[in-house]
Amino acid sequence: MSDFLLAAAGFVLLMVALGLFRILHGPTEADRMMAAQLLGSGGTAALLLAGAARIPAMVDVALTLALLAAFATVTFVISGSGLRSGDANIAGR
Amino acid sequence: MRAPTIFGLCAALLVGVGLFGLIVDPQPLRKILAFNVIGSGVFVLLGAVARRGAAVGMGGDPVPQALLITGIVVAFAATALAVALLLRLFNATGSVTLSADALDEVRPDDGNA
Amino acid sequence: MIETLNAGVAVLILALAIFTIATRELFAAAVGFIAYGLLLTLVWAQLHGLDVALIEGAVGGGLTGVLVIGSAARLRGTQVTASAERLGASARAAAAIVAGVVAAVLAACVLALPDPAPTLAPQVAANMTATGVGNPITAVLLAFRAIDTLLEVIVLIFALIAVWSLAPDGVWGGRAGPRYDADPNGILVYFARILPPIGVIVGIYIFWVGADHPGGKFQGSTFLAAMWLLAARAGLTDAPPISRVWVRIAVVAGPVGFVVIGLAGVVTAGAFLAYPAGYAKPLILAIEWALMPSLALTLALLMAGAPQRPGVP
Amino acid sequence: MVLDIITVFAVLTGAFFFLAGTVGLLRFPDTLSRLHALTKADNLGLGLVVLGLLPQAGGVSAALKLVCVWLLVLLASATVSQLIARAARQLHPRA
Amino acid sequence: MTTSGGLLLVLAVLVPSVGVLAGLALGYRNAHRVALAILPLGLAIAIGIAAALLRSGGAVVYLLGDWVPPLGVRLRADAPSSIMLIAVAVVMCGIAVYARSDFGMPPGANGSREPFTFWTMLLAVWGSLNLVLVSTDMFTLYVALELLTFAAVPLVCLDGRGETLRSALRYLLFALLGSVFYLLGVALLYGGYGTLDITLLAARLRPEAVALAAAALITTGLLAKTALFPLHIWLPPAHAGAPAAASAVLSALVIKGSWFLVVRLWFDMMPALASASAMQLLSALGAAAIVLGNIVALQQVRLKLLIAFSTVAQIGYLFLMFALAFDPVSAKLASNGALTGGIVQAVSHATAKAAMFMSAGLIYAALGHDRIDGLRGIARAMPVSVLAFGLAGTALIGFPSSGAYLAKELLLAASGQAGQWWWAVVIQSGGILTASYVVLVLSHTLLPAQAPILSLPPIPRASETAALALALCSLLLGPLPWDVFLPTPVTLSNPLAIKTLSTALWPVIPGAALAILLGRWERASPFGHAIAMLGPARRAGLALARLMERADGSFRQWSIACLSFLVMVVLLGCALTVAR
Repeated sequence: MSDFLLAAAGFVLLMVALGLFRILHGPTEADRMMAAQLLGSGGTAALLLAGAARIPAMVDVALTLALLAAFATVTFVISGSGLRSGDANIAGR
Repeated sequence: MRAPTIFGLCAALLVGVGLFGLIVDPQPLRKILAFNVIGSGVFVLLGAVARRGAAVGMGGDPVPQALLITGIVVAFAATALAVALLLRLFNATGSVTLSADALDEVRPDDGNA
Repeated sequence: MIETLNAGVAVLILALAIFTIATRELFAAAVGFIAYGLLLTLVWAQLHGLDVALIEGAVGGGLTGVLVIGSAARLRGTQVTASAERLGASARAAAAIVAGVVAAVLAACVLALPDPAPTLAPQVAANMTATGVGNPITAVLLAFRAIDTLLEVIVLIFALIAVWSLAPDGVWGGRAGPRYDADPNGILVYFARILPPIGVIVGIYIFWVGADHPGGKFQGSTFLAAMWLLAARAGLTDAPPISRVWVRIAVVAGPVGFVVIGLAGVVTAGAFLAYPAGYAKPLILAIEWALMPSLALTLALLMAGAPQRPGVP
Repeated sequence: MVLDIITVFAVLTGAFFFLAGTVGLLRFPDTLSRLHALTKADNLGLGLVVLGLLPQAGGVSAALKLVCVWLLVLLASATVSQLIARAARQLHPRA
Repeated sequence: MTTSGGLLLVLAVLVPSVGVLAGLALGYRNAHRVALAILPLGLAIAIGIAAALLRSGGAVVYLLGDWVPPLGVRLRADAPSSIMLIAVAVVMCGIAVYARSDFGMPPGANGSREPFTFWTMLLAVWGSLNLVLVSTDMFTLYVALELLTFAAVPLVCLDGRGETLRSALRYLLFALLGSVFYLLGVALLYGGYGTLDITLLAARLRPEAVALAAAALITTGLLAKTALFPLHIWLPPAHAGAPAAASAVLSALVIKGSWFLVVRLWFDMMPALASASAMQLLSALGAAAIVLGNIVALQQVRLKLLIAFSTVAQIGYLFLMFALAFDPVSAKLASNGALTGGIVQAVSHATAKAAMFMSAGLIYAALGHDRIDGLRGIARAMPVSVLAFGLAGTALIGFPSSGAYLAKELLLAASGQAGQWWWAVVIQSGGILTASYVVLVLSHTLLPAQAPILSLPPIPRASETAALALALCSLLLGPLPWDVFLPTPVTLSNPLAIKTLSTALWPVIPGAALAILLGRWERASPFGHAIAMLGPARRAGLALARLMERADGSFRQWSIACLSFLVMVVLLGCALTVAR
């Protein structure tokens, strides 16, 4: 069973990797903003598959990853939108 | 190859990649990123060392793992300070270049040369 | 099977690092870096360092990433001037060669590390009962090497004073960063209302289990800081002016409590940072409780940056 | 044994959804449809993976935490994808 | 085991750090008062540690939390650290007295940014330096180095001008590169030997790949933080741009932290890893720093930059001992007279350089500038400040009663003993070069003013006195009973005997000649015509100086500095490995 889960983890990770480089490649910033979201779902899945059955505390790590991925995406959107939309809400020097 | 060896080698390469970025990229924020890549390389190396020390039912030597927690927080403090400094520099001067040298501003001709 | 997975994670991490360094655009580099930081948790998981995985995800991927992406947005215009200073091909080649040599030497060192590896794990295990905690890393951080933890908190405070000292003179004592306007109907505000409660619960949970399982004050306080930051970015709350007394008292309260407990050890247990027999666990928990709020506030204020606006509008 | 079969089946289905999501990311021509592929497929994939791991989790509380992870990701991606979509329109009206 | 007086080591670190916390909590106006209350306390603790050291005979040790290394962390003060503790405390007190006029508390409930930052960071530097001096744990030392850097950076950009912010950022980034390499070395050491304690490591280290690589990484990282040539990219602008009191802290004290660590690690932890070629390399860099730093100093237009480049050169002096302390018979570093010479030189430089920056600061405050060609007539207008500068300069050149003289004698004796005459040449020419810029500055101040200096703002007496006191300190270090603490295999003859004076002061004459040959002189000065007559010699001298300046300029570019950093790592690694 553990070999099967590891293989599944490897497969999901491969999918994440392929998707990640597609996203990072752009061309638009909105594409790049998806990176953290991809890791939030795919990275979490890989982490759970690789470890949850062996090490119970791995779920806590997955929880962290999921939460922070959401947090990072929000930051992407705020910073990324600020790039063009007149800097109104992030000016304030 | 065992996990510590794989990630130890990965750590060495991360340090190399980060160093290259630190040298060649003129944008200070990219240097800060590169510094963080080097730093995480060092941390992964220490993590590999910790994993090698697994014994008595512990998945790794807890001493280097504890050092890592301290090290990561210290690296964060360094990054926060560097970013704050960079933003202040940008606000004060409108540029972020590190290369302009304050020493070169006064260079009058030597009367006797 | 596990070897293949490990090699895959290592290759992915390296590829992301190279992307972060090599990509032309600042924003792309910052996004790549955050993905890199988040994926490092996988490395730590594979290396059986769950405490480290938690802190790396939270601090390395989360807080550092937000700092970088926020400043990347503000420094966007500087990319052109910066690329004018690009190095020539020969200098880049030299850099690549030297960096490569250093990496090769390191790799050789990794392969030359002794087998069996020296370890302090047995010593930690033998002495853990004296501390009463179940997580060996907590035992190291708050008993055997408690000085490192004390210094680490002090590092954060020094860095905070250093960041504050970057305030322009006119707004000294004021509030950090720009003021973000709340859009009452926006999805962002909605999100910033529901995520923080979850994040705070997770943070406190991670803190709570830290004495006996992976987790602890640093990991937990990072969550609190991140959630505060989210609320601030959505305009729901604002950074406090640094001239407020409560802010400064709250920042130093934790470390001062730590020092007091440490000094009490001189009287009660014969050494600075020693705990009298039988009281080790309650004292360690007391230190964690004292540090948690101070750490969360310090991290949040570090993220917020130097004062940029007067405290009183 | 039955539990193991459930695990294998659920995880395999989950992996398939991740494959579908990635194919969508690679093949779809514009940002919004890529976003669509990512959020729909990957969240389903994660859900199935979590479902498959439930029988392997050590106890009820561990299983509950697993479900919490999925719910959290679901909640986050529902809101976040809206944010990204809005940003995409704002930044690149024609993309 | 913990020895009597061990708790003082904890207090040496804790008292200034708690001072920072108190200053932060009590608020802006009180930071100043807290600092002034901590200063005498800190000095008393430093003296107490020295007394405990004399009583114990060995070293003062404290086990934190009563845990024994390798599990726990141990604090330890031996003779060099105890001497440095006292030196740091004395210089801190001097700087604090000096700074009261600059950073006194202005009215207003909030106080202002600069004084608050200055006083808290002054204590922060102190606490972290003390930690560097007494810790024996490689990782605690890493944290200590980071503390020191974070405390020093705000001092660099205290006034918030763009160019000082830029110097601060450069400093921070380069120092971070240094510390990350240090940490890399520490990781390798732990991986190879399973402990972080210096004493335990000393017993376990073998000259094998992991240890040698770690030694190269750690040493180079520390050199970057110390700003030894060619890694001095950050030092001149950072030290010259800060307010005078901050410059004094940075130049006199902060760089000594990482320097001390190089000394501590090589002499106490890895003396057996040393190789003749690696030690020659370290000292050769020191020699290069002396030549380049001094000659570029002579070319400076501004007094503070001149002093900053003089620091670059003086750092070079601090590394000459490595070649001389290497014992080829046992293939180890020996803690002999050369080490004493290095420590004395460090104390001497700390006091003299603080005094120099302080008097330069007074001059700047009075004139509103610090251009060297605008200093004419200053000797009459502000005699005490110029006297302080002059005495500090005399001490650096090596007047027979000064610490620098003792250091020079010790190093010369060691080079005679080792049969390495070339270091004697470097030491002597270093004296000449130092003399040249001291002569250059003093002769400008002594020249009659072109226009009468009408109204100088009042010069704060306490500040002048502090500068003078530190200069005198440096000048009178020689006769102190060093041999109580450290091996001192030379006897100083009567400092006022004609023979001693003449041997000690002869560098002034070639120094003056060099100053005339290489210095910047305006045509209108009384020497203008004489200088013009020197013709070809002067042109050759200036061409040499230009060359040095250009070399300095390119070494201080970011990419070249980083490249030389990495090349240094590799070179040092090779020197440690190959010639074994």
